[in-house]
Amino acid sequence: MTSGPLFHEQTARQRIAALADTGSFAELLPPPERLTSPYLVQLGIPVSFDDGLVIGRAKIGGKKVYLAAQVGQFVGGAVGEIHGAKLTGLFKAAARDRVPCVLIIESGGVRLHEGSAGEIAIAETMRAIFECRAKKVPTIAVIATDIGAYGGMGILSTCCDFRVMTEHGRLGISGPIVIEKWMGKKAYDSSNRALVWKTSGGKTKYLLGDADALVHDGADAVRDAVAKLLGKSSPVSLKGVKERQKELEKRLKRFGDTADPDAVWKGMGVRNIEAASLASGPEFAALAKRGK
Amino acid sequence: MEKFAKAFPSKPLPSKTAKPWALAGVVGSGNLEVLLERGGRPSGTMECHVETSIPGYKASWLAALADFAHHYPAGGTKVTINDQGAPPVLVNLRLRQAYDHLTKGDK
Amino acid sequence: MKKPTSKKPSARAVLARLFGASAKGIAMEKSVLTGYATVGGAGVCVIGTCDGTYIDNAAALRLAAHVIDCVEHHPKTPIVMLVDSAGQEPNRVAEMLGLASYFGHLLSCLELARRKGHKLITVATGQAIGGAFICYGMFGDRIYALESASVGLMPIEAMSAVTKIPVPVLQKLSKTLPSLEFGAKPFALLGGVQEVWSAKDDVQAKLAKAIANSSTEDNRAELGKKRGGRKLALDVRKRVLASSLR
Amino acid sequence: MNTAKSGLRRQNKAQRLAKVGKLARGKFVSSDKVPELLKRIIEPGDILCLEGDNQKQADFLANQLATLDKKDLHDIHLVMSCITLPAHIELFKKGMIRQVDFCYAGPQGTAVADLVKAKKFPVGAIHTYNELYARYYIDLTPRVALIAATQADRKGNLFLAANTEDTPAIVEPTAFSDGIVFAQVNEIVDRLPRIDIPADQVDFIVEAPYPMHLQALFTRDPAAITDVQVLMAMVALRGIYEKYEVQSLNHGVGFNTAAIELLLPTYGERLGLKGKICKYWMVNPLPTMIPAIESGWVESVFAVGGEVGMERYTAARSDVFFTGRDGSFHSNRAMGQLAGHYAIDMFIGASLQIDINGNSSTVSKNRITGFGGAPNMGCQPTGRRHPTKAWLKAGAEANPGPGSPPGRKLVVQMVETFQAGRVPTFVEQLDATDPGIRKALHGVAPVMIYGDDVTHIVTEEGIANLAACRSIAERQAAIRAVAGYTPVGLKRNKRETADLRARGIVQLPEDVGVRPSEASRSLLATQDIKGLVRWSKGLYDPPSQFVDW
Repeated sequence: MTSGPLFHEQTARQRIAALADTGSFAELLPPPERLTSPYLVQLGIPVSFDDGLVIGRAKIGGKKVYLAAQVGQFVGGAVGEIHGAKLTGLFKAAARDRVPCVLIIESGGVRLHEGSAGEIAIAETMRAIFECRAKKVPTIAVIATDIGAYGGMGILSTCCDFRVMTEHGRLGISGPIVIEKWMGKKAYDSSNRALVWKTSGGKTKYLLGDADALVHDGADAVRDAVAKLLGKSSPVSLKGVKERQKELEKRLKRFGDTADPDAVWKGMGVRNIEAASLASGPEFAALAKRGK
Repeated sequence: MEKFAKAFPSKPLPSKTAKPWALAGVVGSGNLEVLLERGGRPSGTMECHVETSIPGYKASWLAALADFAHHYPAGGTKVTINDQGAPPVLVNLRLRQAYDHLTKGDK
Repeated sequence: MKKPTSKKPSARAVLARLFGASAKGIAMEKSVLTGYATVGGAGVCVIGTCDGTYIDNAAALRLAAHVIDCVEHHPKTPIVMLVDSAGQEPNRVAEMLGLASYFGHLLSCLELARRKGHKLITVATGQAIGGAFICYGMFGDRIYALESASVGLMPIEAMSAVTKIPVPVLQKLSKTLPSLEFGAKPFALLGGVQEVWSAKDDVQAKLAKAIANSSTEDNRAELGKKRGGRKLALDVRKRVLASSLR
Repeated sequence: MNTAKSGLRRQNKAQRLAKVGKLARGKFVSSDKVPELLKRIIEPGDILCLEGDNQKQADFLANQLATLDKKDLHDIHLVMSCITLPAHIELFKKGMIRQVDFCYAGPQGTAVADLVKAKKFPVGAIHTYNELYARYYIDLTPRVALIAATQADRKGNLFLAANTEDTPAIVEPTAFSDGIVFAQVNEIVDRLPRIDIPADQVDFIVEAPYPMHLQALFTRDPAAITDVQVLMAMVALRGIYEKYEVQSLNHGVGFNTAAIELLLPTYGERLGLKGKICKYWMVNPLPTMIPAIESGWVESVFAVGGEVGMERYTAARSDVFFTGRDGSFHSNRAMGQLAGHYAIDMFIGASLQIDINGNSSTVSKNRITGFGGAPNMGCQPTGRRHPTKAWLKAGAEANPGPGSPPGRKLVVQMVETFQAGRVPTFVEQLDATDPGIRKALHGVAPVMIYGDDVTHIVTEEGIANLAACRSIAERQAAIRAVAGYTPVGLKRNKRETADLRARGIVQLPEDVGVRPSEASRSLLATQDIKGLVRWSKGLYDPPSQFVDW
């Protein structure tokens, strides 16, 4: 029924190899450079040669791109000083060279073990992303795993021109466990996986318009969606932000008091919740559209 | 953390490899990364450096690495491992994957 | 929502200190600040938070709306961003509705303002923590902090609770790695804050000077290296930029 | 002269029932009267059977029992399949129990070990399921049985739905020896879908205020299967299933065997094995079987119990599963165990520990779990007479001497050389042989499967064919050869291993045609629970903890 490896099960390097044209990926600051975190060493935590971020030049569909992937398994893909500096550098290079930048996000946000350095790096990267956007250089975030894009990386992902998600991807700021601790199990039961996914998962994000594409959980589907977006960009404009302001106001007004995610789905045109829950990628999108 | 290094006798690596280095695996709970590099080392040994988060298993490590050096011509390479508690079977698997990448390239 | 403690000056007192009598032009609604004031005789737009409030979707929208208003009706007026927020609203419905996107929108509005010639000056006046700082304050051209402000990712105790690394270990390490320390001063060592203003400083004059000297060039990595708090970031970034040229 | 006992038990039962008086209306008892009723029908010295296995629990009755005091209830000889609930532990803490005979103590394994240390756990023996049921008919016949059913009708007939499990094996010996059968039911209805226990065998019924506890014990999320487990599954498929043409079998409940189930429609299909292997199963309705069933691999499945969420699926696939005349799933633990003992080609399961002689156990120093059903299936039934291809082939290999059966059941242990946290699976000596444990069990070490019964051990290193070994020393060498880098494995002798490999007693993955680099989760028919639901065409309703959509 399924064929080929699932994107959410691949490692960062496998994802890059699967997205890039064969043999086109040239890694920047590759593992032999041994740029490892001085923070983790001193804390007695294993380090990694890429500090949890693989970056480089590549081609997708013959088009030059800068391509990066976070390693979710390594300290939750979190952003430390080196990891963050690589990220900033890559988007700066993209802006400088006017080459699109694709970032496969898999991160809980700032790496706590490295304190505020990662936080500043995320802020710096946001500046670099907007540099790209000002120059009409496309920036694309891919969010396709349950580690997803959270904390500062969740916010950062919304700064990019486009977000490509799968049903396995999650996008947010505060994770379910944090909210449960804060508001109590009644407000958010983090062990209720269905609720967690309907709160932050790709399908809900796609319905609300926060994800630009919802694709099958496979490298081919992700690559096709990315390739389509490489020719587009969405520079910030007054008209654009005014429209977005209205849209977000409307969303808040419609659903601000809604506890049940199914009500949001219904409100966004999904008629058969059960079928939509089981559907994947474009099939889900079609079901939602048909509902409209 | 426990750290150790040892060189194991191994037949020389093929003179031509697809890449100068290869990395397999990721550092994560129960997993490890293996960096395999070619060049600048005696051609009759495989030089290994291990950093592991679970101390006390040096004997298993050395046996697994020795077996690999014995079964694969990996002389002249440097193996560096960052480990976060991977079982030996994964050590073997990652070594093999890194070796395949090094010698044959990525698929 | 946290009540200001007795030690800390009230939100109004902070505004008066920064903007004098013109502070009356700043509205305060549910701990969200929006308005116009003057600094050194020139008009500024003010957005911000007070009382250490948590920023939710509605707050982000109000701030964004005010930035849009400024861009539309007060071209090139500098925007002063005040930060006193403990974080993003930790709430499931806020998350479900895409709080991150609301923040992204606020950032886009600020980016638009920057591109249209508005200077963006941030002053961390109280808490400037985590997502609440990232979602607008850290996006300023230049960032300043009152000495009394709580700036950083999180206090060491909180860091310890999440990472399970004992507090003494983190405290000891923070002596050599200021990134782990919490507060305006260590944050300045990292380059995250341009300057820390003390209780004795004439902050109105400082703010006027900050606006005058502002630049859209992000200098934080350079500062962090110069000040020794972030030794690696700039060099790593430079290596990426250099090696990608080849 | 005439000293034979006659009718004494019947008289005694009548006395007990008389004591109940107006507490019950006919057979029916209201839930608040249950503690008082239990006091009146149970007497000191009774053999009391409390229904509960690893899935289904008469938990309301157990909880009510635990509210009583020692003065109300003492000197009880408790017989039960599984010590599972905190209420069970409470009975021991209160000192009500004079002796306990049981099979398994899964979730309470640590509590049981603690009770043993505190000398508050007077064990008769730890049994296998069939062994305990058998003793219900010999020397452990219950005086009172507290059981669980799904529904009762107004006459007192019981419907057991998908989870028949132990109930008939408990009710029959009790009811036919003038014992008292007391059932908790989820609801009382006018008409039952089918009658599983006739009213005639039931004395009391209570509609419990909450439905009986049912554990989703056999649900394995494919997302948790590792590449290494896929490798082992491939090795097992080629080196054992294919080689012996295994047609009838039982799978354990681990991820290892779940991997095999999910490889059948993919890897198995590619090997051309469909129709040749894995046709007849004695196994619970495992959700991971769905892809193989949907792909037409499976002729029949008989089960010892149900599985939460598989009700609609099993009813819809009544050509494969045994179902009642109402169309819904039927199970029976005693009969299932019997089938698993005599009628299958192969048992394959996992263990926490295996020693150098091939003995295996799930006991660790601080946990006493016991057996359940694995040893009934993971043993050689020397009473067997009917031949199958696999049985004869394994028998020929084992080269049995004169006076031995010509065939052999394949008893396979499939383990990774290390458990989580680098705890070695292979040890020189089992924790189960700990003198303290052995003493508490009257000299019996709780060995799950005896090395003599095991025919093969499969690890990620390869297969050891123990049945083909010609001496104890050879068996030990074969085990060391597949024990990897555990302390047991490190002691292997290279030349010895090479010799065993040359004779096919030890086989590495490549020896059975498996390339380790090929082992990947992507070979599985599906990688997650959602995929199982899709395979089932929406008929499988996974428990909520497994739903992430």
